[in-house]
Amino acid sequence: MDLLLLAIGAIFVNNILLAQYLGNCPFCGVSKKLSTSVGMGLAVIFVATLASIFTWFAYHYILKPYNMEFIRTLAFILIIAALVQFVEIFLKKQSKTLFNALGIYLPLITTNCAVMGITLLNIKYEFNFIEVIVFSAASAAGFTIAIILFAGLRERLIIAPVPKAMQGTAIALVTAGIMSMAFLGFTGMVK
Amino acid sequence: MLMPIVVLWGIGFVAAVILGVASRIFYVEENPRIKGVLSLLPGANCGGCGYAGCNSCAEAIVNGTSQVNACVIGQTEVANQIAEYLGMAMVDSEIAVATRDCSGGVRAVKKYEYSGLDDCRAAMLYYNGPIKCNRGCLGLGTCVNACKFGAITMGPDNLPIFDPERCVGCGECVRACPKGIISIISEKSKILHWNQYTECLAPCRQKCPAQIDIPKYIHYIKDGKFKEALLTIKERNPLPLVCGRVCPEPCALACRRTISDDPVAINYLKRFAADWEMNSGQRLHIPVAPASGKKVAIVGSGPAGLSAAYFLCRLGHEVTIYEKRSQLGGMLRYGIPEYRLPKKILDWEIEGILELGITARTNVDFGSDFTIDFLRAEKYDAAFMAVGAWDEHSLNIEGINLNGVYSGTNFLERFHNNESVEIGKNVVVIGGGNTAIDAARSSLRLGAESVTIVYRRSRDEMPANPAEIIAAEEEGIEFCFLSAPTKILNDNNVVDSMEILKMKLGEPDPSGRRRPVPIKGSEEIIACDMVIQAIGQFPNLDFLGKDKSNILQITKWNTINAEEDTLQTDVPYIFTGGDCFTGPGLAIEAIAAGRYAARSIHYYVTDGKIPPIIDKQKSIISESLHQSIVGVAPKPRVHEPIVTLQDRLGTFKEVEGTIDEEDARYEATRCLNCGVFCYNQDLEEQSDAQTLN
Amino acid sequence: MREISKLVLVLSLICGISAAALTIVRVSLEERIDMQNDFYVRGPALEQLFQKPANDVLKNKIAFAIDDITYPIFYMTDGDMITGLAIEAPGRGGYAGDIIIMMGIDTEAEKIIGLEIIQHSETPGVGSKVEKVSFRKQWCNLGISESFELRTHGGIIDAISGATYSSNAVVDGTNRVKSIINDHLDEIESLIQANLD
Amino acid sequence: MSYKKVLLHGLWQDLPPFRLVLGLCPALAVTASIENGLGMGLAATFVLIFSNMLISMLRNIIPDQVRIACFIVLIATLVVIVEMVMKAYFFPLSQQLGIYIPLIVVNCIILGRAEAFASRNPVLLSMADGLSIGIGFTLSLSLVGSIREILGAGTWFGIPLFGSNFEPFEFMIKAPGAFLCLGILLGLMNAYSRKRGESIIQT
Repeated sequence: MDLLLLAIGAIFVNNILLAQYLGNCPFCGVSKKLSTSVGMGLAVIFVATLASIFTWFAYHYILKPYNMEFIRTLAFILIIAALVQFVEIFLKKQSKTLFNALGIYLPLITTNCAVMGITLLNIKYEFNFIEVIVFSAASAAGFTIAIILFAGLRERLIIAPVPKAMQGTAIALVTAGIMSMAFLGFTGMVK
Repeated sequence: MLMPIVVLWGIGFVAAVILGVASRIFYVEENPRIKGVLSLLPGANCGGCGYAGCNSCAEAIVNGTSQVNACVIGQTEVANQIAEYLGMAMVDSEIAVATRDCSGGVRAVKKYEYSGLDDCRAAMLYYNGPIKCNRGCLGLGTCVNACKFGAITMGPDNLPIFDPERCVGCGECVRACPKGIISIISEKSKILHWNQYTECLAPCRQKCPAQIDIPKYIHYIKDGKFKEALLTIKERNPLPLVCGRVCPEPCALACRRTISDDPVAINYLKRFAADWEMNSGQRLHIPVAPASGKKVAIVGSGPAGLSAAYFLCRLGHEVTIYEKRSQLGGMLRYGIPEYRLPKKILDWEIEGILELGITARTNVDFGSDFTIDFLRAEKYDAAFMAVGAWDEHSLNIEGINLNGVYSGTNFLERFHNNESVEIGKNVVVIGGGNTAIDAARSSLRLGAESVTIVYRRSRDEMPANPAEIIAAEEEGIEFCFLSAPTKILNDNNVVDSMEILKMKLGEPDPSGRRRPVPIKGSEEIIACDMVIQAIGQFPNLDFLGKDKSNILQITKWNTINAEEDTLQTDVPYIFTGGDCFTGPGLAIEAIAAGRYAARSIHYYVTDGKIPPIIDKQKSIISESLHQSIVGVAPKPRVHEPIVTLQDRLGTFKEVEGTIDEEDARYEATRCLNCGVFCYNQDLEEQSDAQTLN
Repeated sequence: MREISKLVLVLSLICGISAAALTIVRVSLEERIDMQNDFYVRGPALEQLFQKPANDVLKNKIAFAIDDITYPIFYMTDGDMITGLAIEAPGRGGYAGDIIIMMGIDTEAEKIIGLEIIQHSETPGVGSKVEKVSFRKQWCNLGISESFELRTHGGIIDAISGATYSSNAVVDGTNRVKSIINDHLDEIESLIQANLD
Repeated sequence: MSYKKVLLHGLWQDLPPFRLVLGLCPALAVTASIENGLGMGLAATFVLIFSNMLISMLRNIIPDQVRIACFIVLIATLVVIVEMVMKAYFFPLSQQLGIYIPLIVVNCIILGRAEAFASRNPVLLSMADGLSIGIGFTLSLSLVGSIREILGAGTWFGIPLFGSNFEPFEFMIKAPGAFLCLGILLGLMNAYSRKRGESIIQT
């Protein structure tokens, strides 16, 4: 039950994109097409969960016992970068289908603050191992839901008669603002 | 204290080892060009370009689905580097510009009684797609809004107008247009493109061997935009001055106006546009792609050779023409008499082609002066054989080797070389093609008292241009139809008279013409002192025998053997086309072959393989053949100025003239601006109104 | 192979050098960061509890470790007499991690002076209400021997409606402080005396 | 490429996060007040200048395959230094910026400039580029921060501006306000550029 609440909280109430402002670069860049955004979202779920597990172990079994919390940023990003690159190389060789579905989005994820942000939040909230998996997967799912919804909006948005100056990213940001307002409605759903 | 250093060093070490080993084990072969572009991209993988990371973006750029300036971080600097990199790898480095390839006229918009959101895509969605014509502009101007560079404006006729100066070829308009009538085309891809069944092509455009966009240039002429009109022609035909004079206009046969009216005088219009340039005293700038570093040799400088040279040069390759005779032009110069195509004009046209940066070497005979080995030693990447069809078939009759018997091409060539030709009083020309008529009309101009053309079928079967036949008749040339020569009689080894046998027409032969059947005992004698036989030509490929390094195969029709789809011969780097591949044909067919060969050669020297043309249009698209045209009133066709009979004879002055600007613009309004399904009926009312004014 | 070894060498070298640089910075700034942390995080709480400028109290600090947890303890003295203690403890079981509380104790009157929240990550507007005075003042003037329980568990503390987890965490923190005072007051006093000398 | 051009391009032509649509996360997350925006901007500027410097210095040593990893490590090192310095000297600010300081590591601007500029230009020029982009970023963040703080809290640098009767639109300091504010600013900038006839690519 607690885990369910944790998941719902992470997906809706504290949506990583719309409430925590993490992962906004791909949010604007990759959301132009619905198909790309689905791929990106799924790739983020995969990598965020994997990265959270690795960084959690690194933090609790290496950094914390030896009192080296101050290098956690450095260690985490290195782990994420290496992990992502490894998965990419691996997928490219082993499964062309999977690579085309997820793999091509992997490079985007190295510098995606959503993934790094989730690993840092895991530490901040002092989750245990199970909670880490649930929280990171749910947060990434929140990212996925938001980006897919947004891509759907943007596909319709091209047809809309938008003033010239507002076309493109400008109207996308305003739309994101309205979406984020909608997500504000979830506040208080989970305490 | 040391712990953090050790730990981080350890993580770095492990990560590097895993990655290093993994990249070895899971190594995947990749397109080196993608890798090259990737190394130029910033690699931040920010996704700002809309692609999933720099790798996908690089792939898209290399595959041409994205522009070099796709990267939002890199900006111009990186875009330039990528362009430079790809330019060296010889991918299209020109700026591609948007064009509209179908107007659809006002008709398309009338189909929709629609008052919804002012957007083409919304209109399409509302009606579940286009109503009848699957093309055609809706004219709501979504592309204008889509353009971020202000390069598109809505014209007065509710069609988008593209400003090539401002267009960067980003493709936003292409994505915005729901009917797919906007395309991003670079000069190169224009040259490399061939008609496809899937396109919206006016019948004339389907029929023209060179696939000139006829409605487009006529439309330009109508608007007084002669420069644009001529550039449209020159996208497909480097010899508009020549074709404007000698082309028999196959396109006019397909003109939809012929259903109830005379065809549009397409060739007059082409000639008008071409002469406009020549008379303006200034040559139009023809864009040439950046140098590719590839060398191509062209053997023969007839229409096929010149056309291939022109298009290859425009594609960025270094071209050298080798010509056996002393001047360039091939059959155009030596086979077409002055009164049809003045040499001054041909010179001006050829000069313009050479000025693009083509080297020409004359008086070099392939086979004796240079060989295939020589071409290879000179490091040519490919060669194009366009040696034409210069040998005349000879009748197998008695007396054919007498003095005073000439072959048509030989006759025409001789007096261009200023060799003395002793012209007879009574000249008989055997044959019904253009060469025969040219020989006959030339003889008349040289002072022959009577000229008779002997042809074994009737006038309707004559392959010569109808206009030529009419002109010949006007000039007083006699025709002796349904007659075959049986022997040439002599007096002291000099031609004295000729015996002919009368024929009647039998069953049609495979070419569709009715077969002549001799009538027994109908022999007649006609007096003559000179005989010119012009019964058909074939390529002279003797030089192949002289060249010991030759490995080219010859077909049973005595033409060079080659793949029809690529024009590639048995020697992969040698291509052929024109008369020496197809047998004698029209100049415009040779010009088309030159461009076709240029396409194949371009792909061969850059990519190594020649992609097939998908859905290549070979015959007329059946939907474009209409039974009737509704709402089109007949409208008289212009006539070109013709030199009077008295002024013609005795001189080689050009017979036909060029129509003036007023006539040209009037004639252009006769064009129905057809698509596959549609034609512009409404144009009639407008032009009638104009005429009334 | 050469390529891979170069790759390994460069990456691990850069990592090592980075770590070295960081360690140096860390060592030279460590003390200042701790001071800043005390000043900004605990300072305001201490000012509230003892009604004295934070700088006067911050230096009176000892650390008391028990059961693997280190409790920072601040004290006030009047001459040699210890007049007040402020004990910081983590309250386990918050909605989003621990809630760090600090409880002030008047050692003479054996009473609670006040309760401050040092740090929490609770949901803004819900769990964050633990910071409200109305919630915290329920501890004021309670004796240290009393046991703190939420009313729902038969105690005297009113939970914040909708934020049972957060309220529970605070209760947990205060109970830790209570048990330290009850069981280890002597040890703490001797530590303070040692510090004073 | 002249110094003047490099120094100026980050201020309008490539102004992040508007022209270079990068680094949106900090631009949205920490701009609830001008103080935070300024702090974040300065921290990013510091990292930018020095990461450009280091990467430009090492650009010929780093092998291609681990390029990104090496750049990230260098950037991360600088970020952690900034984080510690902030904690030691600007503690309240570091508390407010929270996890967004470590997230400078994954700010696309920094890696983007490292790759696009520093990895192919000499040291001093790269530092100039970092300075230019950094100042541009700081100014943008301060502007967004000012607007959101003034409208959303009625204060500027914490100083009340409108008196006690002012009811701030709290919406502005929440997430939707951040998106809206950034979107509208970008629109205005585009409108101005269009009016001046600049050839811009609106992304």
